[in-house]
Amino acid sequence: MVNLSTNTGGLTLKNPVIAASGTFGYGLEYCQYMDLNRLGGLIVKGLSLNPHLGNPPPRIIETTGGMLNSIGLQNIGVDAFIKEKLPLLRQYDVAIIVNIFGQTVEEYVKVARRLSEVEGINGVEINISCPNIKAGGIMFGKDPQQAGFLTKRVREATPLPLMVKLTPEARNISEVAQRVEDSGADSISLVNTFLGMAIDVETSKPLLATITGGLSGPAIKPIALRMVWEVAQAVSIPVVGSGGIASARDALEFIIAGAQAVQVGTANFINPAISVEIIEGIGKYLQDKKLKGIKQLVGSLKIPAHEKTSH
Amino acid sequence: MVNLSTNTGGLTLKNPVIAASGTFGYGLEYCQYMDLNRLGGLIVKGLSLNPHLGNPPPRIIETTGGMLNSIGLQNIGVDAFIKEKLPLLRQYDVAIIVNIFGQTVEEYVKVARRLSEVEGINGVEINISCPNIKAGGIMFGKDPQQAGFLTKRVREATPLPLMVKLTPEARNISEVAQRVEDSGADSISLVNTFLGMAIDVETSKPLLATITGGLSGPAIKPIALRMVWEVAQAVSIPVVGSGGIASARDALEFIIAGAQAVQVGTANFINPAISVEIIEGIGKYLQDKKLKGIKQLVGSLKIPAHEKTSH
Amino acid sequence: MRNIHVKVVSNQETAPLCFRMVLSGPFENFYLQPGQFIMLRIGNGYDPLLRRPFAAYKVKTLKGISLEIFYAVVGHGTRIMSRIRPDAELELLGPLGNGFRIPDRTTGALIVAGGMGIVPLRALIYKLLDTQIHSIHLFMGSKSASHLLFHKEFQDNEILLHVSTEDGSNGHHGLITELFSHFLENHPLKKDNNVCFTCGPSSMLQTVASIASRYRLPCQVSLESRMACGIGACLGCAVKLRNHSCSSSSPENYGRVCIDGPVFDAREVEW
Amino acid sequence: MRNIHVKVVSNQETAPLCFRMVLSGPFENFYLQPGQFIMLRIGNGYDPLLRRPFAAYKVKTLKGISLEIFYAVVGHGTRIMSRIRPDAELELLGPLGNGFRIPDRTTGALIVAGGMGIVPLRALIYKLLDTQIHSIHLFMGSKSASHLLFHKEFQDNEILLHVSTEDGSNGHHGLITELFSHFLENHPLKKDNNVCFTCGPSSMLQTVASIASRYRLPCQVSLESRMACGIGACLGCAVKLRNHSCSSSSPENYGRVCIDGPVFDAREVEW
Ligand SMILES: Cc1cc2nc3c(=O)[nH]c(=O)nc-3n(C[C@H](O)[C@H](O)[C@H](O)COP(=O)(O)OP(=O)(O)OC[C@H]3O[C@@H](n4cnc5c(N)ncnc54)[C@H](O)[C@@H]3O)c2cc1C
Ligand SMILES: Cc1cc2nc3c(=O)[nH]c(=O)nc-3n(C[C@H](O)[C@H](O)[C@H](O)COP(=O)(O)OP(=O)(O)OC[C@H]3O[C@@H](n4cnc5c(N)ncnc54)[C@H](O)[C@@H]3O)c2cc1C
Ligand SMILES: Cc1cc2nc3c(=O)[nH]c(=O)nc-3n(C[C@H](O)[C@H](O)[C@H](O)COP(=O)(O)O)c2cc1C
Ligand SMILES: Cc1cc2nc3c(=O)[nH]c(=O)nc-3n(C[C@H](O)[C@H](O)[C@H](O)COP(=O)(O)O)c2cc1C
Ligand code: FES
Ligand code: FES
Repeated sequence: MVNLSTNTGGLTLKNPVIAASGTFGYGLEYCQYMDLNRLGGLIVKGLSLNPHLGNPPPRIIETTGGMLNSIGLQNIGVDAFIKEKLPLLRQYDVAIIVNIFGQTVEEYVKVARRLSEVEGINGVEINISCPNIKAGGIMFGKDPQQAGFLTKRVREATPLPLMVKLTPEARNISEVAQRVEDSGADSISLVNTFLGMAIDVETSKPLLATITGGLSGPAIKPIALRMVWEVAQAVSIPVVGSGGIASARDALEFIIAGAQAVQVGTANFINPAISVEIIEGIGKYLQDKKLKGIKQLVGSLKIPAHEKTSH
Repeated sequence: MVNLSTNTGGLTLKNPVIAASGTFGYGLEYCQYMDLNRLGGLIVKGLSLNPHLGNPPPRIIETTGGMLNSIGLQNIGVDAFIKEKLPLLRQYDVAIIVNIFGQTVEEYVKVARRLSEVEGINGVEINISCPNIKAGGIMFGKDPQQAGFLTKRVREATPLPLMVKLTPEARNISEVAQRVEDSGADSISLVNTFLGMAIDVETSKPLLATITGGLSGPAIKPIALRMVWEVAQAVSIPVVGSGGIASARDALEFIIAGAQAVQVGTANFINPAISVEIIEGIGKYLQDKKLKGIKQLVGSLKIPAHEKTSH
Repeated sequence: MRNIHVKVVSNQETAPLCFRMVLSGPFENFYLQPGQFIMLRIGNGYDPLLRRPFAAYKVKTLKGISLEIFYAVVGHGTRIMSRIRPDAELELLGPLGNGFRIPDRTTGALIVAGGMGIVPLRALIYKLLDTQIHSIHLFMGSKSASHLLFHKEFQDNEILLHVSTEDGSNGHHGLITELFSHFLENHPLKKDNNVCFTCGPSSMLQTVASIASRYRLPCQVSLESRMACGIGACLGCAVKLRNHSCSSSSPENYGRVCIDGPVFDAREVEW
Repeated sequence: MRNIHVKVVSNQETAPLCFRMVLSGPFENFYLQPGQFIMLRIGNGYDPLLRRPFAAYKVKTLKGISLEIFYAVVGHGTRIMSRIRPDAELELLGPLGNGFRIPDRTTGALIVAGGMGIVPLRALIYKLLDTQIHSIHLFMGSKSASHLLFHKEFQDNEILLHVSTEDGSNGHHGLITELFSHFLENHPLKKDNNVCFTCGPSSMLQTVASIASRYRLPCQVSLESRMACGIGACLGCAVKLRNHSCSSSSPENYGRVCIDGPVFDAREVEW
């Protein structure tokens, strides 16, 4: 048997496939379509201190190979999550990671602290990369200094394994990653969505009520993969790759580029059981290649000789 | 009859559709498949002072809704172009724009000067955005100051209408655009390709010999459109939009977002006559909407009321 | 609620740009209530990327139980769908959402359908007839006579048909809401036991809802929204609802068309 | 060289993961030389995005002239292609590239085909036979017996067939290049008038080219490369060639497989 387990900084996962925040609801939405126990981990929808209304519709639009969303982090708030969702979710044998955001550093800190007080949460993912809210979110993720400061404060507030989710809109994503590492993060996840837009030419109006939204899905995979490769070289804490992963091959590309684990987002909408198929595909690949485990694969990209010399 | 003509800073085009550099060869490659006279304009493959060998193969790989390329600006050099290609190209009634690049500012200046000495060239596009060469190219496009300096020097070297092509990898594309405007550019084109990569999981090798390459095609359209919208608001010279345009609707989105004209790139590979179909589609749209010309459409995006107040 | 593999039996244009697609698959224990829907994956690649929502209807054929959908070609996804050939294999998620509810003691139904909105309402009509509710007024509007779906089928039935077309090629020349409003004005109803059911373009639904409320007629609207997941996870299909709960400070909140709907009580919706 | 609309007549698996697709369309004045190719747009959407290159062959059917292609399912595009149903409409660009050249006074041909490489060589064989060149040795290698295309067809012909399979299920157990090399060793040829034509995996082509050069046998290789445009515009299909021109300072340059090839003189290629 191949060993699919992996470690993302203080958190051991039974396999490297994690359902991405915002694309998997509170997890429970999917339990009719797949076995949650199969997942390496599951990241719930971004939570804030208080319930969040989200943005006006229309909130999504399909683009070629991808989709734009401007959900705006609608959520029931950290307390309702702990009361209503967590007890049900805890019954599954899966790492539960909570994605958090705030409009201020203080709000992030409070949510992280609140989550640390309860049983059954295996990790926190700090979202400093949502392009769909006006205050907070991506503001912290674009600037290395702010990202570092926020990470540090949340680090002080919680002993839970801390993953920090970066935005591809950062001016220099490797620099942000390094600052986040230095500030005490246990792992780094990337990428969140790219800022995009679409227009209805019949009405000359934007197709999203908020004009712009976040682009996700297979369309962004080549850029996401390149960024993961770069960041994996820039930091020494584990990197969790995401952006357009929709098959075992996609996941393997990220792992070979240096990711210890991957997040599957938009692909859950295309096929609610895709994560399980990806896990099985990775297992089969390791078996075919006669590899003992994921670790042998992480960062195993073979650089052509002519490129090695010129870099 | 609707009037499709438009102006891109010192250059009047009979319609707003321009074939993008590097996707249309030296123009002549397409003359069996379409009537070059129909095009608004045509930008030839990036030219340098001396012939350029380009990168080793494999140079292209398809991704979802897009493609990565690492051609590396292979070209016959400005002199061979003037001698062998221009005389043939000049016989068509189409604006001929020459895309130029160099490894140094001096090289850009020399190529621009050389092109100004001959008849039949209607404009120059400065490529400060190619991700596929190690020196020059994108180096100049990422930094506002360098972009401005280069533009200024080329501006001094040629009286030809000057279009500067920006990279989406710029840390702040609107800032680069403003600097380029201040330095004397007649128009700005964007976007060039995004840096991406792909891995062959069977061999653990990159699928491009240069590891990374430029992502183009419909996949990038939402991001490109958002950038064109932003830049069009930031500058007052004409903006030429590109990135994933493959239909009249796509082109119209860019025009509504603020582009005076558009460039069609990767779509030429999908259908060599796509530009003509786009021109016809734009004409039909204007007719259906009872609009007299392109100008009424440029930048006509209707911003929702709630977004106007909060910006 | 499952993800199942189905096969295209046929896919033909029945009205201009309106197609009927018949699917075969393991539909034995597939119970669809009128108003519920399915999400269909169109093709095997990534274009279109997301599944598309459609009302579906179970039909018995010689070969067993099939699923029938009727769809209009309105954009990129449905255009590609219209080119699918028999024997193609697709993936189908469903049944999804909450359908129409027929309250106990309902004796009559007023049904208002605009364009493709007739599709889920057709299933409702048969259910009403099955439940021995025979006083059914169907108000059916479309662009033109050729776009009137199931028109013949309904004429042969015992339901009372009111037709309008925007171009006047059949029935009332104008909007179906005009006919509906006019009817209510002239035919006082025993309101308590009548229910209004409606599906169609959003502007029509809004008008129907306000007419129904004027006559204190309970009204169920089937809403549409762009969807990504169809199962309540993405929050993409949000619709503004009036907030009845006291726990929240805001006077409104967002419901999910896919799982809280697509059928809503018209009074819940913040138009 | 045109972009034409064609219709799928049939699309069936003839060997494991190898399909034969027949296309109908305006092929009257469509002249394809052996070795030339077409670019086929697979589907109407953007997945796959780019056209795929295939060798094609004109066949006469009851309904007129059709085009026949044989393709192996090797990746995303060909997988989607294998699911296309009859009657689907596709777009086709062609004929493209430079095919095999039969030099004047050729009297014999040594043809080495690896896997799907047989497809363009089959057309060449018929052309050779038409040109009254009857001394044809065909060396045909594949993974296994079930992957040997046109095997029966060639057996019925007057050509001399040499077969190898990697699993030994038919003919020589091993690589076709072994058989080819062994044959040349034992059968001295009148080299001047023999030509070697080869198509298959790149490593095989390289071996064939070096064997041919050892025996001073003129050799034409049909290369493969990923293509975007197929018409010489994108420079994506580059292959390294030896530079014969003196104008350039570099000892090598890049040729375009699509328009400078796909058939090259083996000596031109910088392997
Ligand atoms: C619960 C539900 C049931 C439906 N049942 C049917 C049905 O039985 N028959 C039928 O023809 N259609 C039905 N629809 C609408 C159908 O899903 C859309 O027409 C289809 O998804 C459009 O896909 P497209 O790619 O062709 O359009 P796009 O190119 O995505 O858009 C084209 C146009 O269609 C509109 N549109 C796109 N998606 C939706 C959507 N989900 N809902 C409403 N409008 C949309 C857009 O606003 C745009 O104007 C239903 C929708 C819902 C939500
Ligand atoms: C001139 C020419 C003629 C050809 N004729 C035939 C033919 O008659 N029958 C046939 O089965 N195939 C033929 N091919 C190869 C065929 O084009 C590829 O197998 C096909 O494009 C793969 O598409 P895909 O999306 O399934 O593969 P991808 O998913 O894109 O790739 C899968 C695998 O196929 C390889 N591959 C992809 N594209 C090409 C390519 N253009 N050339 C070579 N290898 C490629 C990749 O390296 C990879 O290993 C020809 C290629 C060329 C250049
Ligand atoms: C509808 C939607 C909602 C999302 N919500 C969140 C969120 O609440 N928090 C977060 O960190 N990321 C959120 N994301 C981003 C995803 O988690 C993921 O990082 C991104 O979509 C890229 O991966 P993908 O291409 O696999 O979807 C959301 C994405 C989508 C499509
Ligand atoms: C194969 C290829 C070669 C290109 N070569 C050049 C070039 O020489 N100079 C340049 O400025 N842009 C070049 N580009 C970028 C295109 O002109 C265009 O800006 C980009 O592809 C985005 O547009 P698209 O999505 O419509 O292709 C090239 C793009 C491709 C795909
Ligand atoms: S479509 Fe995803 S929540 Fe409704
Ligand atoms: S495929 Fe574009 S140049 Fe050959």
